[in-house]
This record gives sequence, C-alpha cells and structure tokens, in this order.
Amino acid sequence: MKKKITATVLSQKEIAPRIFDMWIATELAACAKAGQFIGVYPKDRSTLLPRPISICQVNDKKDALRIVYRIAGQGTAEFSSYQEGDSVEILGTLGNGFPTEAAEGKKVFLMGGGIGIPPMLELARELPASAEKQIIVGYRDDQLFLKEDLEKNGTVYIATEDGSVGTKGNVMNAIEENHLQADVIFACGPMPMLRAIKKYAEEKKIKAYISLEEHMACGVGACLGCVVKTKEVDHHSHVHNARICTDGPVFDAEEVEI
Amino acid sequence: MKKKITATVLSQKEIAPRIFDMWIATELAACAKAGQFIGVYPKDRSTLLPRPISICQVNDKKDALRIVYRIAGQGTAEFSSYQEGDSVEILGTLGNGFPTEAAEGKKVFLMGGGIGIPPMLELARELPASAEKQIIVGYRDDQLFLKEDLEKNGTVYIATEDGSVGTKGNVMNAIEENHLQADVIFACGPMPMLRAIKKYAEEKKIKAYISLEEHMACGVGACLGCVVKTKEVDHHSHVHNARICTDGPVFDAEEVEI
Amino acid sequence: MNTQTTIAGVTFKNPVMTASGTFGSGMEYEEFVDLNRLGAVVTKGVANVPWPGNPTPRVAEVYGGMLNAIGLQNPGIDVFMERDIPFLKKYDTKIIVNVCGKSVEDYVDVVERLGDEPAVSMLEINVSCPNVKEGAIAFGQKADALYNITSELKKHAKQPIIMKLSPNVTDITEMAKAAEAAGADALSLINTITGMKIDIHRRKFAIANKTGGMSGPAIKPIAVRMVYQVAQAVKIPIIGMGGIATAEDAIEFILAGASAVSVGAMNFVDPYTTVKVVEGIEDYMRTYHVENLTDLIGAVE
Amino acid sequence: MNTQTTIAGVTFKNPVMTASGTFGSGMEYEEFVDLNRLGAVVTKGVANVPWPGNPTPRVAEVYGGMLNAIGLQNPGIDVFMERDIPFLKKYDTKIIVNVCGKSVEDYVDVVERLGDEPAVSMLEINVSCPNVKEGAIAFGQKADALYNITSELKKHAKQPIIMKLSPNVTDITEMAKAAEAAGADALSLINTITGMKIDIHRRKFAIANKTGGMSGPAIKPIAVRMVYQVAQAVKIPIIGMGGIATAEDAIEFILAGASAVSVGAMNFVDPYTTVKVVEGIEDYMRTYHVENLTDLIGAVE
Ligand SMILES: Cc1cc2nc3c(=O)[nH]c(=O)nc-3n(C[C@H](O)[C@H](O)[C@H](O)COP(=O)(O)OP(=O)(O)OC[C@H]3O[C@@H](n4cnc5c(N)ncnc54)[C@H](O)[C@@H]3O)c2cc1C
Ligand SMILES: Cc1cc2nc3c(=O)[nH]c(=O)nc-3n(C[C@H](O)[C@H](O)[C@H](O)COP(=O)(O)OP(=O)(O)OC[C@H]3O[C@@H](n4cnc5c(N)ncnc54)[C@H](O)[C@@H]3O)c2cc1C
Ligand SMILES: Cc1cc2nc3c(=O)[nH]c(=O)nc-3n(C[C@H](O)[C@H](O)[C@H](O)COP(=O)(O)O)c2cc1C
Ligand SMILES: Cc1cc2nc3c(=O)[nH]c(=O)nc-3n(C[C@H](O)[C@H](O)[C@H](O)COP(=O)(O)O)c2cc1C
Ligand code: FES
Ligand code: FES
Repeated sequence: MKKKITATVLSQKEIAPRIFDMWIATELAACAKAGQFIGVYPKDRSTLLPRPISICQVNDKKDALRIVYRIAGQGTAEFSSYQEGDSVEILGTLGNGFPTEAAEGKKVFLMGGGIGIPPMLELARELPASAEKQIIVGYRDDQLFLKEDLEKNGTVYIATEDGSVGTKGNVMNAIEENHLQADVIFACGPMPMLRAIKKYAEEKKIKAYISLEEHMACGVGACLGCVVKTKEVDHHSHVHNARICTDGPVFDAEEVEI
Repeated sequence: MKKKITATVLSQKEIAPRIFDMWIATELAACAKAGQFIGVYPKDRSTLLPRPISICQVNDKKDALRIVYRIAGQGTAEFSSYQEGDSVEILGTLGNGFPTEAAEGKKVFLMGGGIGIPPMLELARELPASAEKQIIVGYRDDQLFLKEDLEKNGTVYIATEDGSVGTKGNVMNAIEENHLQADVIFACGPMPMLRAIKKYAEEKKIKAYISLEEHMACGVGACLGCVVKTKEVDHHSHVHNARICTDGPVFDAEEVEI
Repeated sequence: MNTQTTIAGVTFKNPVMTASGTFGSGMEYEEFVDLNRLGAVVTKGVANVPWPGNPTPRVAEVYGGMLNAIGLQNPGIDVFMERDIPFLKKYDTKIIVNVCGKSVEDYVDVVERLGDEPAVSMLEINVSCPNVKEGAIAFGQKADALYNITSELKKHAKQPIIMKLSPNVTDITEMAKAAEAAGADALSLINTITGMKIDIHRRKFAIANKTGGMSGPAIKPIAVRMVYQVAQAVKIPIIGMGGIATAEDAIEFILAGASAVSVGAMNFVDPYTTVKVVEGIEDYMRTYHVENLTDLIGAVE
Repeated sequence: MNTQTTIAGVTFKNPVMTASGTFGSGMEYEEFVDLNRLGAVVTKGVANVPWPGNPTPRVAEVYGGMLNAIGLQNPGIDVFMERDIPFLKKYDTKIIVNVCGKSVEDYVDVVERLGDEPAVSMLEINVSCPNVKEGAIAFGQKADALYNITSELKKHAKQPIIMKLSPNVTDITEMAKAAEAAGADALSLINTITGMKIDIHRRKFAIANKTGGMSGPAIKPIAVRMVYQVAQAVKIPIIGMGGIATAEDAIEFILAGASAVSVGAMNFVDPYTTVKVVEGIEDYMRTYHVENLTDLIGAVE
C-alpha cells in the first residue's frame, strides 16, 4: 500500500563531500524492500515534485529507513539541512525492487556505481544466505562511502576513477582485474555502466537486473513521464514503453533498450 | 540609507489571539523612527514580496526593533513560527515617519485602531516631552495588546467594538465620551477610522497626520504600486498620485483624498 | 448544503474532477483516493490506436510547476474500453473520457466507439496538446479549425462534448465562441502553456522535445483570467483548471465562472489533493453559509 | 574574459539591464546598487504627457510572482528629460528609454523629443502593456499593427529602436518577424502575461483593474520558450526577460538566444539582484572557460 506520510528525521550526517546519510523513522519501512525507492518532498514550495531516492537500508525493527544521497540541486540541498527531529514528507514505497529470489544458490554480482551504490546495501542484506555475494562498487576517488557497511554483507571489490583505491577505472575493470564470475547480476549506477553490464550479461549469457533512472513527476505510474523503451510491448500502454517508477526501476536487462 | 539585511529574532510571543510580538536584532534600528516600516521577507519562495510591517518600538540601544503583527495570510503565518535565534530578511527602514516636531508644546491625540496600534507606541516614546499625549486606541474586544506599554508613555483611552472595555464603539466615540481635545492628531488604523479623523480634523481646523496602507511591491518608490490620490500634483509623477511607501506612509490628512 | 453541479444535463455530486493525463484512469490513485468522493474522473487522452509518445526526458520541474511533453502515450481505444472503463464503472463517480487524435477522422473514430458505452457521461476533446507535432494543437489555435472539428464531432457524438481549449492563443474568447457556435456542450480550460527549460551546465534542453507544457500553481493566475474572460463571452458551462492545489484555488475558479474544476499536476505533489479540495469547498460553503454550490459560479464582483 | 555584448551597434559592458517599470529611473535603487555595474538602465515607460495610471490596488502577489496594473503612471517626457536623464548621465551605464503611448502620434512625439538627447542609447517601444485600455496593447497583438507602428517610428527615431513584444499572442514569431520586417533594430521580450487573482473571502478582484500583468519566476519557462522561438525566427538581437532571479536564469535566456537580459520583478524581492546576476555570469564564464559572453548567445543544443 503506497502512502504519502510525514516521517521524522532520526539522524543525518555527511559521509563524503556532498553525500549525506539520513535515517528516517517511518511506518513505510514495514514493507520496504531492496531496489524500491521513496519520493522525498522539499518543503520549499517553489519546488514541488517528490525527489526519487533509493532505499539504502531498512532497520531490523522495520520502522526506519536509511537513504544516502548526493546534493544534486535545490531539493537535495534542502534535505541536507534537516536535523534530528525535523519532519519530512515522503511518498512510498515505490517501484518493484530487486527479484532477490533469482539469487538463490547463485554466485552473484552486486554492482553499484556512484550514487547507485546505496541500494546495494539493502540488497546485500536481503539476498538469500545461499547466494555468494560479490559486491563491486565504483567511486570517483577515495571517498568510499558505505564501504564498511557493505563489507559486513559480502566480499567488496572497489574501483575508483582516479585509481586512488582498488582498480583504476570502473566496475567492469574491477571484474576483469579480479577475474570475477557470476551467474546473475544486480546493478544500479550511471547509464554507461548499465549499458556495459547489459552487454556483458548478454555475452556471458547470464541474467542481469538493472535499476534505471529517469526524471519523474508522479512516481506512481500515472503521468507516463518516466518511461524506458522495452523489447516487448509493455503491459500498460502497449507501446514498448514501460514506466520506470512502477514497472521498474529494476528491469531484466534483456527487456529494456537502453 | 536603505538596506536589505539578515536580522536575528530575539524573541517572539503571541500577545493576543493571532497577534504576535517579535523583537529582532538589526543595525537598521540605528536610524529607525516612529511611523516608518520595514519589509519582512517570507522564506518560502512561493511567496516573494516583502510584507510591510510598522516599527512598534526601537530599543534604547538602538540595535533592535520590535514589530507587532496580526496573522493575515501566508507571510505573517510564516513569521509567527520564527523562534529566538532564527534569521529573518528585512528591508528598511522605509517610509517617512511621523513629523514629531509638529507636537512640540501641543495637546496631541495618538490614535490607533486594531493593527494600527503598534506604531503609536514608538511615536509616544519619540514625541517631545513638551507634548501632552492622549493615546486613544480601539480594539475589537478585551484583548488589549500593547496597553501596558502605551500607559507608560501617556494617558490611554480605550474603545472596544464589543464594549467589553472602555467606550463601546471606536476611537471617535472615545473622544466624545471622554470630552477630549487636541491641537494635533497622529493616527494609524483602518480606512474608515482615518476618514473619520480627516473629517474631524477639518471640522476642528487642526492638523492630522495619518498613516496609510496599500498593497506594495517594491517598498522603495520604484514600482508605483502603492499610490494614494493627493490634492496637489505629487512631486514624483506629477499626477496627483503620491507613493505611500516613500512619500508616506504618513501624510497630512488635508493633502490626501481617501 | 448542496455541492452538486450540472454540466450539459449531467449532474456531478461535487465540482471536483481530475485533469486529464494526471490521474491515469484512476487506477494508480485508487490506493490514495476513494474515487467515490470525486465529481468525475477525467481519463488520460485516448486515441484510436496506441501512441508511443515522445522520447525522454519527458518531464522537468520549474518554479511552482512542471513541464511535460509526454506526447499522449496511450494504449488506444481497444485496450481502454476493455480495461479502463470496466475499472471505473466499479465506482460511484462520473466518467469523462479525454479524446485525442491527429486528424478529424481519428477523433471521430474514438468518439463513435465511446458512443456505445453508456457509462461514459461526457467526452472531453483535447485539441490543445502542445506536445504532439501532427494536427491536434492546430485545431486549438485557429478559430475556424476549432469550429470545424467541433461541428463534425457533434454529428457523431452520443455524449455531450467538452472542447478543451489551449491557452496559447491571443484571444481565448474567440476560440470559446467558435466552439460554442459549433455546438460544443461545454468548455474546459486551460491546457498547459508551452514552456522551455535549459540545463545551463550541459547546455541542453531539459525536455527531449525542447518545449513542454507548463502546469502547476505557477500558471493559476493565467488560467483564472482565461476562465473569467470565457465566462463573460459564452453561455455554455466551463470546467476550470490550471494549478489548483487547494479548495481556495478551486473556489477562485468557480467565482471566476467555472461550473466545475479539475486538479492536475498537484496530484503528483499530494495524491490526496482532490479529496482535500472536496472537503475544503464544503468548509467554505459552511463558513459563508452558501446553500448551493451553483450560487458561487461566476459570483466575483 | 569579455562580458560585452553589442546590440544594434551599441556596446554594453555586460548583458544585464533593468526591466522597464521595475527600477524607476534608477534613483530609487541607487542606494542599493552601484548603477555603474549595470549594462544598461531601462527606464519606466514615458509618454508625451503625464499619465495618472490605474486605481489601487495595483499590485497583488501570486505564486512565484506578482500581478501589476500600474497603468503606466508617469510624469511625461518634459519632467523626464529634465530630471531623469540628467540623473542617469552621472553614471557610466547605457540609458535605454522605454516609450509608451495611446496612438502612433503619441509615440512619435516622445521618440522625436528623445532624438535630441545623445545620452540616450536606444529606445524601447512598449506596445505590449496589458494594463492600459486605449491603444497600446493592440499594436502588440496584431502583426500588421505592429508592422505599421514600427515602420512609422523608424522614420522618426534617431536612436536604434527595440520593439517590446507581448507574450499574450498565439505565435510570437509572427510578431517578431513583423517588427523585423518593419525595420526594428532589436526586440525585447517578454512583457507581462495577463493574469487575474480573486480574493475568495471578499469575492472581489485583487487588482482594481480586474486583470494585471504577471511577472516573476513563475513566468520564466514561458519567456525562455518565446526567446528561443524568436531567436530561431529572426536575425535581429533579442533582450530577454521574464522572471530572472539569478545568474543561472540569465544564462538560460542567453543560451536560448538573448544578447542581453533584464531583471524585473526580482528587484523588488532582492534589490541587489542585478549586481548578483552580473557577478554570477562572470563566475559561470570562469568555471566553463567562456572567453566571450557572445559565445553563449543561442548556444543551447
Ligand atoms: C529510482 C531513482 C532512485 C534514485 N536514488 C537515488 C539515491 O539513492 N541517491 C541519490 O543521491 N540520488 C538518487 N536518485 C537521483 C535523485 O532523484 C536526484 O539526484 C534528485 O532528484 C535531484 O533533485 P534536486 O532537487 O537536488 O536536483 P534538481 O536538479 O534541482 O532537480 C530538479 C528536478 O529534476 C529531477 N531530477 C534531477 N536529477 C534527477 C535524476 N538523476 N533522476 C531523477 N530525477 C532527477 C528532480 O527530482 C527534480 O524534479 C535516484 C533517482 C531515481 C529515478
Ligand atoms: C505601511 C504598512 C504598515 C503595516 N504595518 C503593520 C503592522 O505593524 N502590523 C500588522 O499586523 N500589519 C501591518 N500592515 C499590514 C501587513 O502588511 C499585512 O497584513 C501583510 O502584508 C499580510 O501579509 P500575509 O502574507 O500574511 O497575507 P497575504 O494575504 O497572504 O499577503 C498577500 C500579499 O498581499 C499583501 N497584503 C495583504 N494585506 C495587506 C495589507 N493590509 N497592506 C498591505 N499589503 C497587504 C502582502 O504584503 C502580500 O504581498 C502594514 C501595512 C502597511 C502598508
Ligand atoms: C503529465 C501531464 C499529462 C497531461 N496529459 C493530458 C492529456 O492527455 N490530455 C489533456 O487534455 N490534457 C493533458 N494534460 C493537461 C492537464 O489536463 C491540465 O489541463 C493542465 O495540466 C493544467 O492543469 P494543472 O496545472 O492542474 O496541471 C496533461 C498534464 C500533465 C501535467
Ligand atoms: C510593476 C511593473 C511595472 C512595469 N512597467 C513597465 C513599463 O512601464 N513598460 C514596459 O515596457 N514594461 C513594464 N513592465 C514589464 C517588465 O519590464 C517586464 O517585461 C516583465 O515584468 C517581465 O519581467 P520580470 O518577470 O523579470 O518582471 C512592468 C513590470 C512590473 C512588474
Ligand atoms: S513518474 Fe509518473 S509514470 Fe513514472
Ligand atoms: S511599493 Fe513600489 S512604489 Fe510603493
């Protein structure tokens, strides 16, 4: 059940330059799952639309959510000023989430690039114990936000654009350098990374589930703002255009044309 | 010298239902005088224009201003939520202020109606000692905000619409009932009150200085939004339309057509 | 207290509707809103065949509103009749179907198909979508073209028709009069205003289509003005929209001359907006002792 | 780094100007802004004789902007020449005088008087004020009327003339082309968009004139779109305006095709806006290594 509710900020800290880590107390945590997102509303009324932000972690009691976000503009700048006890309006939970059952007994890549890293944390926590978790994350530099949290949930491989830590380059370079292999991939990150993963998965004939981004208005499937081209006719509009906010954001890489 | 500056809220309290009393620390206090006003900017950017609010009091050190305002809409509602230590953007000081020298050695009425009462306080403080101050204030009911402050600065006569305190009726009724007399009048309040005062002063052949209100945009005389019809050609546009924000808000009642 | 309003013989329990394209066919908002509370659901525009719409990005935020260039993506009338109409029939609310097309024939096609469906109370004809290159908007920006398509549709329509006007015109009353003269049963306005946003860092258009239709609170004063002007110029009823966020906004449109109102982009900002507007109108009527909603229509002095 | 921009042979030190009617003749903002920092001061509209303007209330706030119906109150050209021009001459900035009138003769009158004043660099002709009943706006909403007045004024004007276009038209490019064909040296756009606000508690218009011209950030996407469209349609330079609050906004207009920009209603919100825009443009040029401001004009892809 989707809702718009008022949540309370539990904590907020800057974990890397311009990257913030915020825990919020909310009943929406009860049914939140990895790969889903919430819409966060700025309070300043000159800017009205909800900002889609991935769920980075659900606490064990399932009454709080963690989000990790980069200041990208007016909305995220406002969020970064919130302090413990402040209220925040959110819409959620949105989107389909990762199909964690597909990892049962499999060797898995969890691949995150930049601000696509946060959802990998909750995913790593939710994947079945039978899955062998190889977490491959790409950063710009040595600001390795979420690294410790990820390490508690799998083996972590790091790539940095500037080569300061781990493999110099991107997550694909890290796979190569570490001779890694998988039966199934889960990924979130910038479009060039997702394209590379789609290609890689096709070549290796393995499944890849990728989480996509698009500018959104409603977040609930009504406005048709956030579509991605699909191979097959989509079930909603029947025009090869699936809605990222509701049919996604996670898609089988084979099904989308990116 | 007019400025737009960031001031700090020193205190705020609700002194009558929906009427707030706020002290702000600001360098603008140094040259503030009775009858002038400031423009207060809401923070929410859906609402952009400064709200004109009269100066109710200047502290003795001349580094803080007091304003007393009624919640009338979105802007004033926002202001009422400010707490000690919050910042607030203000533009000031604006307007001409009352010609206090005109009270020298005279019997004076200081007449305030409703939310026109606040400027009477600073005026009572600034009038020359030689003036005999009769402060006549009209309220809706027994919520007599600022009464004690006024009493420290002159003899106070009260009228209430519901008759709960003092004269039942308005400030004109209070003059009558108390058989008061004056050589000069200073007044601020709703238009019907100011019209009555203008008429009264004409009949009695005494001077009346009245403070007018109009919707404003710039507050500094540039937009020509806030004009009042004048008897003589105005000095700025030469068309019998003076600017309340700069040529006023205080006018010689004889000079304006209201 | 009677909140009913009647347009072209159709009576709505209250004047609050959903603006086409902002509420799907209600399905996506069913989780948030009890659709029984609404005066009507106005559906997303439907064409005779499926339309893929425009490339992305299709939406962008602007000060106090948004731009969209969805390009009328829709599954076509077949899927719509099979899926959306039966869904909406479950609810005690009126159904208004928004119709789009590229040629007069396209529109006629859809209008005829909908004629077989008595559950559909009215048809709203979108001749004003600024985001579709072919046809459409031209009908909405030239009085004679609007006259022609309106009278052609009137020949085929079984339900009353509402012509949805574009604000991107010099004189909206000229368009309103043309639609009225051609037999339109009602008018709805405004559709979105053409706007543009440029990302100065990438030096690219924020919307793939370059321009997009602007909606949201920022456009409200323009919409209220047009509703007022049209209400002075024609006798047929008006459905007003453009930036409605609160009951106060809705009442502003009604005082300006609208018989009903639609909530559009604000559904995205607060999915409960429609119901809040319904409740707020009731509060206003109670506060000011207004017996019939219809007493408020055009009551500005 | 060179922030200069040239319009019809006149070179401005930077592209930032004041929008007519929002800055007086600079006198009221002299306390806040060093006028020497501005590309130009564009003055409040001046007519051949004093105009009293409209009744109050003349201004009202709306979401993200304001409505005004000042009605072009002004002291007439005599006082203007004696008081405002000498004041502005003290500063190292260009002077552009905005001219209004009710008939072609009125405009010609003012244009001729200003011809004697070499300190005035350009004339901006306001044919688009929506708040004056007689004449004026009609010139701005009909292409042939605009053509006629432009060519008539060109016969009399000693300075280059800028025609200021109204956004309240179906197709702004048609107007722009008419002005260009008639010999206009430049265009400025947009003037305000006609809007309305109703006080629902008093059931009265917020502005005595019923309608007012809308300005401020809320209208920016419409203004940017129009500047882009006009830049595609004509060769003469454009001064862009409508809701500019920041350097980012100004750059958006320049990328869309404006050779200069004006700050209007935002002067009221922050009297330092113009100078902040000047400085912000310099920062942007530094960050993106833009050597000449002119490289940015129309550079959106
Ligand atoms: C499904 C999904 C999950 C996301 N998860 C995260 C996350 O966990 N952490 C994080 O830092 N970022 C995430 N993003 C990106 C995030 O939504 C944008 O950075 C944010 O919306 C920017 O808002 P702003 O007001 O700061 O920027 P502005 O540029 O001022 O925003 C203007 C408008 O554009 C939209 N917008 C801008 N950038 C994006 C973008 N990249 N994607 C979608 N809309 C955008 C905004 O929502 C807003 O409507 C996610 C995006 C999507 C679609
Ligand atoms: C010179 C002057 C001095 C004033 N002094 C005081 C004072 O000391 N205490 C006090 O409570 N009020 C005072 N007022 C009235 C005060 O300005 C308004 O109540 C206030 O602007 C309302 O703003 P809002 O956002 O709450 O209301 P909204 O109705 O949301 O305001 C919308 C717009 O209308 C304008 N507006 C609304 N009412 C008025 C009004 N009566 N006069 C001018 N503009 C208005 C607002 O400034 C704003 O631009 C004064 C007005 C003037 C002109
Ligand atoms: C995302 C989106 C999609 C829209 N789709 C349609 C449509 O299919 N048909 C139509 O007639 N109007 C469409 N509109 C216009 C709205 O129905 C409405 O006229 C306009 O948005 C103004 O109202 P608002 O400001 O409340 O959104 C759409 C608007 C938006 C924002
Ligand atoms: C109070 C006010 C007065 C104006 N007076 C004039 C005028 O005299 N002549 C004119 O051509 N435009 C006038 N305008 C229009 C502005 O110059 C400008 O075109 C418009 O406001 C859009 O810019 P903005 O959104 O930055 O304000 C006026 C605008 C305002 C707000
Ligand atoms: S954001 Fe509206 S459909 Fe996805
Ligand atoms: S408010 Fe602009 S002139 Fe007074």
